[in-house]
Amino acid sequence: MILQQLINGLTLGSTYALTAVGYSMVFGILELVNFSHGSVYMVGAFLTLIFLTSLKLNFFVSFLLSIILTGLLGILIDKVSLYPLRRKNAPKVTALISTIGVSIFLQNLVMLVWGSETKNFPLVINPGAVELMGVKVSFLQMIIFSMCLVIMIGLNTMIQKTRIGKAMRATAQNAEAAKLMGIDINRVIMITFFIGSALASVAGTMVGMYYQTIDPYIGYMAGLKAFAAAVLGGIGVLPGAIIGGLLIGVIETLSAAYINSGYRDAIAFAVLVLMLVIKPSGLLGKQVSKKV
Amino acid sequence: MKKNKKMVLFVSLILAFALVVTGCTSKPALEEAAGEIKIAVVGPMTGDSAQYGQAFKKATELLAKKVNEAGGVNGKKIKLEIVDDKNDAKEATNVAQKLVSDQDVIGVIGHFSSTASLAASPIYQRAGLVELSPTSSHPDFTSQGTFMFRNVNTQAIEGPILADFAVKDLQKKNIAVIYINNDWGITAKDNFVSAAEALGANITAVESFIGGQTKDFTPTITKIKNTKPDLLFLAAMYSETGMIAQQIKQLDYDIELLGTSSLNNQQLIELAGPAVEGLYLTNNYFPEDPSENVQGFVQEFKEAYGTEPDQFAAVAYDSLDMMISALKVSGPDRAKLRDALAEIKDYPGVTGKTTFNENRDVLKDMIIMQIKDGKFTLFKK
Amino acid sequence: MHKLQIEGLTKTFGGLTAVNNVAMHVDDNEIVGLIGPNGAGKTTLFNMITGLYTPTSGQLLYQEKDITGLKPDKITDIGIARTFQNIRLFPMMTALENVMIGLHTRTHSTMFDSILRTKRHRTEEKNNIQRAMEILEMVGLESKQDEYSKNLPYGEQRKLEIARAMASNPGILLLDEPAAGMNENETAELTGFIKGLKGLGMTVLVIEHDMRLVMSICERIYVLDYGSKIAEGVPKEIQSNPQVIEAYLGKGA
Amino acid sequence: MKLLHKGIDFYMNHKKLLIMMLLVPIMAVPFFGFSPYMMRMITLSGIYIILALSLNLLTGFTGQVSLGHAAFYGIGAYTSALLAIRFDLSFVYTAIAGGLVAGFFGLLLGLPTLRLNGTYLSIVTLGFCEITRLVALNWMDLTRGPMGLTGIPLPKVFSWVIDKDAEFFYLILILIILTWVAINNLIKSRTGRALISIREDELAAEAMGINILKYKLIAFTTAAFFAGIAGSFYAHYASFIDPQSFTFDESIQILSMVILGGMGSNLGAAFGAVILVSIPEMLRGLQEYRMLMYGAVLVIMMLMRPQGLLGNVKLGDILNKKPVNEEEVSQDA
Repeated sequence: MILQQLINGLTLGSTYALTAVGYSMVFGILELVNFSHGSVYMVGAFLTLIFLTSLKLNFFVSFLLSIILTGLLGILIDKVSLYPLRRKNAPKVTALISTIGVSIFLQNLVMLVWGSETKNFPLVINPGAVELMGVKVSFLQMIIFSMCLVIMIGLNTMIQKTRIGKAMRATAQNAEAAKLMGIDINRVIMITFFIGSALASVAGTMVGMYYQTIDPYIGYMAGLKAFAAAVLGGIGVLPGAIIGGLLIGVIETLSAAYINSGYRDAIAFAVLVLMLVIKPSGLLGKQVSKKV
Repeated sequence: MKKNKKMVLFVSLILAFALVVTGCTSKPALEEAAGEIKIAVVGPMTGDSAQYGQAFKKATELLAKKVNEAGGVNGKKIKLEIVDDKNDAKEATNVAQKLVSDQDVIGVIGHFSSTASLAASPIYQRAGLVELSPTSSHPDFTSQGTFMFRNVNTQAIEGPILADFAVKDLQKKNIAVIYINNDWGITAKDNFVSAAEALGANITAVESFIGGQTKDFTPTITKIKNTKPDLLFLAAMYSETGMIAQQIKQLDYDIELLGTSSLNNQQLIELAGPAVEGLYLTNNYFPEDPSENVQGFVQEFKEAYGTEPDQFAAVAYDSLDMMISALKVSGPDRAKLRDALAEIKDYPGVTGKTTFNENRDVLKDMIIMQIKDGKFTLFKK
Repeated sequence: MHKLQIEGLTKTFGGLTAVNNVAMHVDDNEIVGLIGPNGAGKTTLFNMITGLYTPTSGQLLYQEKDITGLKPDKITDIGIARTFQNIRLFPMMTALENVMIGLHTRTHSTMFDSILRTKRHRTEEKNNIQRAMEILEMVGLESKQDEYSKNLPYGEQRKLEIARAMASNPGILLLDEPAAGMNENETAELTGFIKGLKGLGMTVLVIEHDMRLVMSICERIYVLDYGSKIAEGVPKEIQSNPQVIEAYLGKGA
Repeated sequence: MKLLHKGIDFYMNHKKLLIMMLLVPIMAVPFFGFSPYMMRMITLSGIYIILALSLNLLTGFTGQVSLGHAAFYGIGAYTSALLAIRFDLSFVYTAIAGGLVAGFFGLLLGLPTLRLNGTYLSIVTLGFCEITRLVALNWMDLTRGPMGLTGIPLPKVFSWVIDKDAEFFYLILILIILTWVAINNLIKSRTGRALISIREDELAAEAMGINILKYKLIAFTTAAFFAGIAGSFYAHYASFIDPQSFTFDESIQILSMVILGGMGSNLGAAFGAVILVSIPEMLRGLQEYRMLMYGAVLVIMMLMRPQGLLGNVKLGDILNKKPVNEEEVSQDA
């Protein structure tokens, strides 16, 4: 059973990781705890579903449309609720509350438009499974897992190698200096939000497909867990988000399997707290030395 | 100075906003003179249980419209006040306080969950206002006071019926249980488990999950699979049941499922399709029931909203209808309404014949249904 | 006996040695300068003396007591106070409150005293305000007591930071580039002010780039380059030391 | 204009007297003939004023952003509910016990904070909040889990049983005044200055001889203590508590009150509490559109006054005596 549970845990973990990567990236650039990310993830899943079922579009077309629209939604959220605060140099907690407002708004908007009941998410990719040593691994699980890796490697390459990636890193390190060096900060932030939100749509769609159900509240816990995963791995460090996500998924699954299913989230959070106490900047995060 | 202006603007905006909103909500009070009877319908209109509150709303608005078009109750129109409690105990108590303060409110249909109903009950009881919950099945609810009624079988009734069916009819000896960790789920599980054990069944595993939070059931299912049961009893709402069934299928696990009347919703089949094929459940409302009142209700509901009414809509419809028939006897008086309601006998509702016993509980006949070929079908009367 | 004695002090960051085996001392009521090109390790040395960095090796003695590795707040308590190269005042606190923070280690009322407004709290608070005002007067900021420190002009912020450090009644005062960003008049005023501190019996260790200021106030000077001490002596000696000149002007000058 | 200047000077000079005078109409609230519903909303606002004041000490003054304040509120509520149900203790004792137990957990949560900053601290407090709720949900023997604790007795102050709206009002008013005076006294003292200096510049504060760990622990413990007392009052007042009342959302709600009111302003925190309790109630008529509006209002409020209603504003500043430059109002929390 332990092997099967590990596979369960790794799959759950990769759904967290998928969400956490986008989260971590936005944080890395803006140092902003974006509580609307969970809701954006939910909207992404809904958009794919709506294109797929109501407009009867092809899955890949729906998926692509959802990615683009969700990305644009990310930009819109930034323009409406965060940009004005940045301009006024407002304290960061203000932005945090603002994103919470956006999150509540989006959740209820989706509920009003599409209803609050849980919806079926059709299985478009044939869910075959292989059996290895008595353990079932479905292809969907493998797709989700490899998707995580591909996105992580892709993003990392982009951030390390491309021009916009370099601009992102410069902005992350010192926005003022980056501005002086002629980097268009607002463009960088816009692209960051676009990519982060587009990734949320990818995550939402994949997770929706895996569980075959979505509802307007899936973003709440997913957002919290992604936040936890990103922080555990060292926020802003993309491979960290993957490791953090997988770790939380496995811990949660094993606690449900061997300790108590009621305490699964509590144990996951307890491990998170403990790890942060031992390593305050997350698993892969760099210890920032005091600047004097 | 510019800043001051902004501050003034801000404060006045809030004030204006407050005025508009309070203005909106207090308007109905002005129309009171027209001779209306105000009944409040309370449930989760927002939040993760909003679909149930929306079912309450749709069904009761449908009935109120019908009654008013037919001339109302003793010449007085029914005026519904739909109120949101987010299915939250604290909000529920706020709502209750608000409703008891409004002397025009004669009766309350609600709340949805036992938690909310229980939290609000002391306030209704103190004020002497009827709280008729269509769905709160926690055994303690009606013992909170003489103004608490329910229109649903308690789990003390449903649990043994289910256990009896599982052990005697299905001949299952090894049963696993998954329950939602709320007051309803716990009582449902407890009643089922003790009745099943008394009948000699072996409970192989009892696992809980947190509603609205747990989305991944694979560890629980894998764990249960290992205990080798031949039946899985689910004390859950239909949405989570759908998810559980899907994940069971995904793990390539084959097990028979049994659930409570909370699963009686077309949505379950839309949600999980083949994964819930063969699932057994108890029920007291069956949209395909050929009887006149059921078909009438289903037709009206379909015409108004385009969907088939579910269990929650049906039971809310019955609850309001019972309150209205009591109002015909009592007139718009809170205390008299209570007495008239308690007198109701053999009321022919869409959810079956209903009588309040001395504890203001109901005992409704239960049937067993099974999902077959993507449809709810009668299995055993 | 030296007031502050440093022996073999070394600090490495990763593979980089920021301060390398430095020995120096400061005597009572002395003004000592610490100079060197940018990146020579002067501020790192200050950070080790004040406990912000733990030395990789070496020893720090204050009045013959070993203070190596103590926490910054402990070290301030013992009697070493400092200012920062890039002013670190408390921006949303008034000038008076900033100075009163400096008095923290010299006062003792507890949170219960504050909540219950005990006699200890009231007398101490009264004395505190009086003492803080005296210190503000010393630096000529008494009229700015209620200004948020972030609203003060640059020069006054520098002064306020010195006042805050002085408030802790330090046995030795560490000033990190106090004249940075000041114009000539302000620098001259500052020079006079630091000289005045000696008259009050204070001991000062100062990092400064303004040579005129250093040469006119310091009795002895230490020179660091690439983390190592390359010279020490009275101003005259330092001015003519070829190694120092080379460090500042580069080889071949 | 001149008159206004004079008015403000008058206010500054007679602040205490004026506040006392303001207390008179507040004391008379139960005689205004408000409906029981209004009285309930007023009393609930009172509970949130205490919660916001206590979180303001931690977040507004000490600069430690906590997403877990509801946990202390819940711990206080459960502690006193259990003591009252099982041992029938007077409110005086259950409230103090609730405060102390919550304070103890505040101390525990405060311990890791020396090493953690910003986001990392926030996620630890968030985790703490979730763990507390899940323990309350699962520890059936102690808390009855999701069934909640019912039949919590009315508060007794020694032999006087509080059961009328007016009495509840005066009880919460007394608690607010005690909290306010205590926190205000604490802020305007050696300890309070140390706390604020940590918010302003932790490193400089340490260099000025402030023991960071000690003062952060003071802030965490004190904030938790008062939140526990608020929870204690809530338990007796509502007579029913369940884990659902102390979720992460509740923490966010309290934090929003502090931010909306303006961090580091006690009056602001109180305003924030009243506004955010009232808005969802005023919006109740909107039914399913209610939370949609609430989300929008939250965003609009932040955009219009990022520094909060009374944040960084001293009344004397209002008449551009000392203009506060908006561009400069940046202090990272």
